[in-house]
Amino acid sequence: MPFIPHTEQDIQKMLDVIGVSSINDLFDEIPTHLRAKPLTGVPDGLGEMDMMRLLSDRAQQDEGALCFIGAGAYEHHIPAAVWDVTMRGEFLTAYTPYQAEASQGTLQLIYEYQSMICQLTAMDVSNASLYDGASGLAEAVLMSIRANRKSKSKKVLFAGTVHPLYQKVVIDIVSNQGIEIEVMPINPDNLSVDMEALKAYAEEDFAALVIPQPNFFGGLESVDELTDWAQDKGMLVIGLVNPTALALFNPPGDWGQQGADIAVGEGQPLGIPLASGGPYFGFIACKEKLVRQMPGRIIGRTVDLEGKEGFTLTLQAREQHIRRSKATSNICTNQGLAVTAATIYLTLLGSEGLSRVAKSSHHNARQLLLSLSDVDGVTIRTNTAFFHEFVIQLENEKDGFAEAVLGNMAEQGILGGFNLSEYGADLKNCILVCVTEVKTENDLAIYKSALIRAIEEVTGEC
Amino acid sequence: MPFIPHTEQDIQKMLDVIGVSSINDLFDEIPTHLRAKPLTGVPDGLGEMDMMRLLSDRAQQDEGALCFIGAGAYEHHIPAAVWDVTMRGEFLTAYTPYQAEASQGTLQLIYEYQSMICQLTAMDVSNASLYDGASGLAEAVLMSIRANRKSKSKKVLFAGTVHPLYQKVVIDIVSNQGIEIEVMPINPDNLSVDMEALKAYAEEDFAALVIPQPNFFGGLESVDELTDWAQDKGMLVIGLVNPTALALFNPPGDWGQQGADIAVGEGQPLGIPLASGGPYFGFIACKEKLVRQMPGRIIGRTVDLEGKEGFTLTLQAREQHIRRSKATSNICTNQGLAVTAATIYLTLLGSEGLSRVAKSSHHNARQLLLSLSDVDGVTIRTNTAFFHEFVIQLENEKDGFAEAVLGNMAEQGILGGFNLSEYGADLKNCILVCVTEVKTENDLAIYKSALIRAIEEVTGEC
Amino acid sequence: MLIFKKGSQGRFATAQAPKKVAEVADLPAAMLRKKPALLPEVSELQAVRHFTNLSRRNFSIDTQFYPLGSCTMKYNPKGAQRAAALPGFINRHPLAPESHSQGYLACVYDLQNILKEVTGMAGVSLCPMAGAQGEFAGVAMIKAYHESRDDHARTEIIVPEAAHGTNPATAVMCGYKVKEIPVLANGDVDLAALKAAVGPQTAGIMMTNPSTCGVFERQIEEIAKTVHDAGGLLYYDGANLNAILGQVRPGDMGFDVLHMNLHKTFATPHGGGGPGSGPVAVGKRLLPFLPTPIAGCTEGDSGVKSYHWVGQDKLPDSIGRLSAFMGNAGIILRAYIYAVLLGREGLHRVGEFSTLNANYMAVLMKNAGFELAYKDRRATHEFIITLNKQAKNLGVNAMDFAKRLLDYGYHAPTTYFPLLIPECFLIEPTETESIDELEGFVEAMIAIQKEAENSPEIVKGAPVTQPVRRLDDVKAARELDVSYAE
Amino acid sequence: MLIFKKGSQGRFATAQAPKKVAEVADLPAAMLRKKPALLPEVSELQAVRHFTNLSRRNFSIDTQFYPLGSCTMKYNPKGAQRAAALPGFINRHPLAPESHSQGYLACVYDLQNILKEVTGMAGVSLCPMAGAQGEFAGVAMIKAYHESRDDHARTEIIVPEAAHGTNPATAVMCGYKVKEIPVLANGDVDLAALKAAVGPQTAGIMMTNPSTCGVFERQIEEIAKTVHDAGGLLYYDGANLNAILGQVRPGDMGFDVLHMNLHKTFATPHGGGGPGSGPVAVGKRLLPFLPTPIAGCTEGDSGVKSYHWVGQDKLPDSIGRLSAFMGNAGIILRAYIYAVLLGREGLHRVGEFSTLNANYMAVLMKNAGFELAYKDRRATHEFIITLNKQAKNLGVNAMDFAKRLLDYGYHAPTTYFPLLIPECFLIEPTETESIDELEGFVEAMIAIQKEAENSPEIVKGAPVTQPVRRLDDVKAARELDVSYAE
Ligand SMILES: Cc1ncc(COP(=O)(O)O)c(C=O)c1O
Ligand SMILES: Cc1ncc(COP(=O)(O)O)c(C=O)c1O
Repeated sequence: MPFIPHTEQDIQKMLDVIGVSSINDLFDEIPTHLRAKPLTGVPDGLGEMDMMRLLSDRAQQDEGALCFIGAGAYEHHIPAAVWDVTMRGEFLTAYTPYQAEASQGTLQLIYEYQSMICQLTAMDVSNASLYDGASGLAEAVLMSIRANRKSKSKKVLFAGTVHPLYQKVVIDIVSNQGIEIEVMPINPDNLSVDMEALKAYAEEDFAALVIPQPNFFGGLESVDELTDWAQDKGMLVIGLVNPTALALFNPPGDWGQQGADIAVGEGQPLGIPLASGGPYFGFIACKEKLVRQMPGRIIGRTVDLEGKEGFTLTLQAREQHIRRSKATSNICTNQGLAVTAATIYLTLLGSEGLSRVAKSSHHNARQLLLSLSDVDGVTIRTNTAFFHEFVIQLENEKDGFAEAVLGNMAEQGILGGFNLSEYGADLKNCILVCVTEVKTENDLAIYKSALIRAIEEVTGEC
Repeated sequence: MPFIPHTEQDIQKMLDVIGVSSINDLFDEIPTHLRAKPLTGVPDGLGEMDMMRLLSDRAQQDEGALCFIGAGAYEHHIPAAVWDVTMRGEFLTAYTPYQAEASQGTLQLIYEYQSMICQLTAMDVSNASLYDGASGLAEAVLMSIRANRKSKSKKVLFAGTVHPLYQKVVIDIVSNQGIEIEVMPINPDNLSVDMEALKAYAEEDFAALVIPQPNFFGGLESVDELTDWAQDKGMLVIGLVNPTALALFNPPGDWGQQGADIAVGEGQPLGIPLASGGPYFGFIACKEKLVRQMPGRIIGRTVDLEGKEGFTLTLQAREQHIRRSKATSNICTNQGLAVTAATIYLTLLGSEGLSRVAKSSHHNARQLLLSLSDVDGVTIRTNTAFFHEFVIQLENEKDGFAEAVLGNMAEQGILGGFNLSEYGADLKNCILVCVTEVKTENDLAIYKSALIRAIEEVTGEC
Repeated sequence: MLIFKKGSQGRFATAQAPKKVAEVADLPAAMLRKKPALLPEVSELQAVRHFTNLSRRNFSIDTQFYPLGSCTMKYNPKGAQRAAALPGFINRHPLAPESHSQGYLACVYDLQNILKEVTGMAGVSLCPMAGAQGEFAGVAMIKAYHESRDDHARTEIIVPEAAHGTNPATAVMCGYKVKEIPVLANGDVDLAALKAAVGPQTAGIMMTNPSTCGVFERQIEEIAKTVHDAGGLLYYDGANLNAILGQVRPGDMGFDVLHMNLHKTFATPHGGGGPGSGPVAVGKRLLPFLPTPIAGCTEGDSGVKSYHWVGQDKLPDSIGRLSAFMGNAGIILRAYIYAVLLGREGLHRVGEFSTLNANYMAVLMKNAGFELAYKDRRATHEFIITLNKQAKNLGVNAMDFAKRLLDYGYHAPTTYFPLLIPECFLIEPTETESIDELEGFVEAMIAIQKEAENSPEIVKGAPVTQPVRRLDDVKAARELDVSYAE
Repeated sequence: MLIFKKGSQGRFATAQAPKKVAEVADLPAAMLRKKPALLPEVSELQAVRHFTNLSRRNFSIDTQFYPLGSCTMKYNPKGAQRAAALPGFINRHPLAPESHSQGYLACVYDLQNILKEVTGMAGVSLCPMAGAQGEFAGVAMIKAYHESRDDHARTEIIVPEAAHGTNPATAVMCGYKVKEIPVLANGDVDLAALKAAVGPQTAGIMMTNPSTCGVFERQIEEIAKTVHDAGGLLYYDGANLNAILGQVRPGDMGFDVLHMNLHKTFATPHGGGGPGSGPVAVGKRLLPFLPTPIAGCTEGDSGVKSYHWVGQDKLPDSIGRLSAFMGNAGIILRAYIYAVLLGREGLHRVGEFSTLNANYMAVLMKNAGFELAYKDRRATHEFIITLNKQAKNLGVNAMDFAKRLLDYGYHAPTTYFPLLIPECFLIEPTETESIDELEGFVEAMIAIQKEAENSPEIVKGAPVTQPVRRLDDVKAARELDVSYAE
């Protein structure tokens, strides 16, 4: 019996001790008519070798394309040591560190992780992780509503340049509690927050403002101005940030006069593979005064009864297992292993290393942007400072042109970017293109020629 | 400085303490004219990312073929757990277990390995490994010369069906000590030891006889008869065996009346990847009475000063670090990590599991053999019981025909087997084909059609 | 020692970052970070050594028996890990076109079907990223269902008092009030109390069966009828699904919606606190509300299957999206692979042998004089003992026993949960543990009992073999230190 | 506990073997095994837990400072491991045709060239599978060289008394007699003794420089001249190459042949006792004798490189083949990757920083009152202290210090080698260790010294923190138990 160590003798001995004659008898409290039939819908088990063959065949189908899609998930070089160490059985197969003395490894690691997140964001307190960036933003929104004692509003204001999928996740989650999200317009000229439009919200009460940096289009927002504006109006400020970019750009804790109140984001760029979208992890950090509104686990440093340094779950009175219906969130299991990887990633790179990754990503993205500027039929829409993503627009105005071009490129083995056509009238046939440090000059040249060929071929077909 | 942790301050502090002004000063005992110039022949260093790109490109060039070559290296399913555990830093980055108390993991594991090898071979004592099967056979030959007190001969008799590369390695190693190898003829009718030819050696004195099981051609030898014959003549018997086959066939310890004296072989089939030929490991085991002639490390079980079970290097008085020029061998570093993998492999499979691997390999090989029997232009040369390799002969008598056919198959993505043409007049255009449990029915069908196509195309070209 | 203290500013020993510093002069200086983040600055060796040694300060399944009740700490096959890490899976961008996602989609689709079959439900979505998010999705669907019927009066979710904390917390996250109902001394729900509690305000009930008391809720059909009759729906917390895999199905018991913890029942590793995955399965009524995306499949004329995503465009009443992309994709893969390895027979055996192991341990414990919380009940895949007498008579409580077990090389069971049993251990051995481990654990408990009787200070002073002795939790909360600063 | 005791015959819990038992009725029954081998019968969990826990009973570079002299226990970059395990490398059959081996061959070819450059030699073969086999290949080439000149009188290899045991053992394996010559009190070879020893019977000398005494042999040129004048050749044992990487090259010192330990100087992991790799490099005279196969390269018209094997057919005087295939191919790959990561500058730094670390430690030790074996000499990448006084005056010997170091979390240096220094430690920190580790080690030594003075029984009773206390080696040898039997 694969994975089940019982021999016939073991089973017999156990049944004898229990005093039943068959395993089936152990289910005698279940009404007989409820007992399940054989699960005919489930296929026969496979040995490991046959399983590997099946899965290898499947994995191979998805392999090999050169990917220029970003849009919230970014391909970076992951040092070999990251997962070599992360996958050690003691990290991989431990539970949440409930028994602190037997979990000091995980606990200290999370404390170190929290410290690194605080350093990156210039905040005081980080939790041990949330599920991902998008659901993390929902938690930040809920947190801001609980935390903002000055405001009675159940509304939160969003820059329109927040990732549209994040907007959707937040709405789908928080609307169950009657919380509303108001989305500000985008300035089509620079694909950033329309600063002129701020006035329109002068009279309204919001619990918080969400500012993305960089924004969904890769561009940098005027975070200082926005932060000051919002805090002046009594809102909390939630900075939605890319952790790699934090090595290069001002961190949320330094935005405006007082700094943002909460920083949240997707941790995937820190050593987590693309892997179809998960497991990633959401990081969240805040100013000290908000700590009691923080969702999820927090690890604290303390001492043992001999005065020796040790680490333990703390402020558990915020959590579901203690507070039940009064908890700050229902989150229990979080993304521990991804956090382990990210902590090792940050340690291996250090501050200078991470900043090189950021710079190199920006540099490569800019090279591609520059090289595409002379391509017929392509307009570069990005015209502000940006990180490692930018927007191009295909000038052909046919519906679905961008989709067809991307499809053509995919057939050439290039995933050419994220199609923005759905995300606003002004974004028809726009493509969000991402380049990181992993791309070579040759990769960029391939992109360009694939794009040119695709535009020609698709134009020809139409 | 990659991998070097020194900061400028560290360096300065260290130089100050040492009392020199530069690192260069530390080399002041080296005559200046001997100091090396910059190593211009070595390229600039690469970051890990660039290195991975270079190596991935290279690895990809060698990837993807369906391999039916065996000839001493065999593709088997390697359970994921084998290398997951083997690659743990504590196994991977430990040295030879000189400090026993801080190396109990490796030591106990090797003790368990030795036990498993003894079980598989039906012998009393195993060492901790030799480099590989071929050099292991050379050690077995040297050992037999030392051990055979009855014989004064410096000659060892080899079945002609011993792997030709093994024969070469043995000769190249042992001839430095003036030891001679005499090779018996092969019976061309059944590609086994020519039992008639034994008589020719009746009068000669040999220290030992080497019997392969299965032999180089995949066939089974009459090991009982050969063992009795040799031991009657005062020779020691060295069984050269495939460890997977040991789960299925009589082990050397049970050959003939008294059993072989030494068992030796290539351990690669036990969970070690093909990996261009290494690292593999040689296993060697013997009867108790020969233990003091055993080369290499041996681990013994003992107790500590509190009576607790523990493991340690033992019988070190055979080894170079104690006995220097009087040692049984010069071997020092062996193949510890491969042994670790093999031990875990054998544990995961167990006796029944290993026997299934053997049976399934044989079964698959036989299916291919049967299916090729109706291919035009192909004669099946194997006509005795065999394990998982067999010999086919291409009937076209042109020089280099087999090579051309194999080349054609390789272009089709099939490595069709090992060309035997060089290894005896009778083997012209013969191919040694290997099939193990990893091949599916579909793989076998692909082989057959690739072979048919290759024969057609090559015949057409000639 | 903290990694920060091993660091040394100015050290730059990494081979992992780009070798060259790229030019970024085009970026406005005002936006650039002024003070670098104080990350550790160490060499690869220092990093590897630090974190390798940290890992050695953990208990884990790969190193210890870990009978943590409600958590299903079973073995996580290494093959699942290996296959899920194949380059085609690991490098696939979540927004890659379907043309470049057929392999992954096929796995998602197949797992959806396996989970439907296993639970006896009509539809599955794999989106939720852990059990709690699965609960959220489930209760949000219940809410969407009532609202779709314009039934706005239902403001309350009923939860038995033994329920896991995530249940009430989830109800609140969905905008519901929580009504707790008592559990009887025999472990079953107080049916009378339930009957009194239901009404037009009842949106539904959240429960698990077997319950967190480690017994099978025998009145499940009557409970279902009661709640359904009141117009409410039944939510099944699938944390305990391991107990009944192949034995009885939530769908057949009358549940309308449930989540599963793939990181429990489907053997994906817990990673020291996640990631998990909490797929939801629903009956027909709730099908339109499933969270998206879901994998769909069409079979071409030639029988070739082609897979696609079903998003909110095709499922307009969906409660929507729970993550930026598609949940914990890699965990979903691992669970699928586990199901492939076990197959029909194997999944069936899970329920059998997890139950056999728990019952055997329960009887051994009872025979050794420990008090079972539900002596007259059959154990399921887990069972509860109470150390109330030891706490009262010897001054050695469940916490002390738990800590002392660490010294014996066993992870402690879940302690002080469920809350209604004083000084309790919730013990779940799982099916992958051998009889030797079970007996070893019971022997350790017996030894500790002796120590508690003869030299209680040993037990109260435990652990002594771990990297630290007992920690000062009060100090941790009062003098909050949650981030290192130089 | 032994894995065999965890096993239980009749258990068959593997998912790793083929599910079906294949038919083998065609095989003659008489040839089939009757009694199955008694292998452990355990589940995957039991296997993983057992071996994971065994691993935790090891010291290793990834977990501890491991200053084992002569062994160069430096950090093994994980990237090398990762790249060497790429499917294209791991699945390549050793006998695959050259058309399917270009990637691997390119790596082999490049490494040959790098090693040539680093050593200053004319040719390289990567065949030998460890240092000792490299020595064998080297001395066999010396022998082949003399024989090729019909110089059959040369029957002796000279070895300084401080030499590693493999040197004399190797000479004997090549059919030579060994003549040991003394080493002076300053660590240099006794030149007069050497001059007296050489003659027409001298095949060559085997030595390393820096020597195993941790000092640079200053008379190397005169030694070379002496041996060469006598018609002998110079063999360089490259175990200590780390010290001089980029600083001085064996070829420039006058050596004719050498081996390298890639598992030392080129950072391939030691694996608890191998696998290693011991390439040989030779000067012009010995080129025809290199062991095969070697990688060759031809450049096509278009500049495209194509690689091929050079076997004995093309190198007829080769001493031949040392392994069935091509040595420890995977180790060769790892070493190549290490060289790629370090590059010219990096390799140069190896010699620098390994020497800096050793000298720093040596001075710290000396300042702390420990006795350096060669006080007036510069340390190389390693150095020797002698604990002779401690042994005499306090009854605490080098073995005791070594065992006590384990309790302090440091692996002991090499003890009692070289044999000519009594009660010695040969200490090699390597370049990848930080100043903190070096200082920590010295502090531990100082602490142990205090213990030795004040409570010597603590040191003599060490270790106490390891899985076992000191082991009974005598019993191990006398009551030989090297294989488990039921
Ligand atoms: C009964 C029960 N319900 C729900 C959960 C929550 O699951 P998760 O931790 O995956 O969010 C748990 C896990 O601890 C549980 O035991
Ligand atoms: C000086 C010296 N020479 C030779 C060797 C032998 O090398 P290997 O163990 O790789 O055979 C060693 C390794 O211990 C050594 O230190």
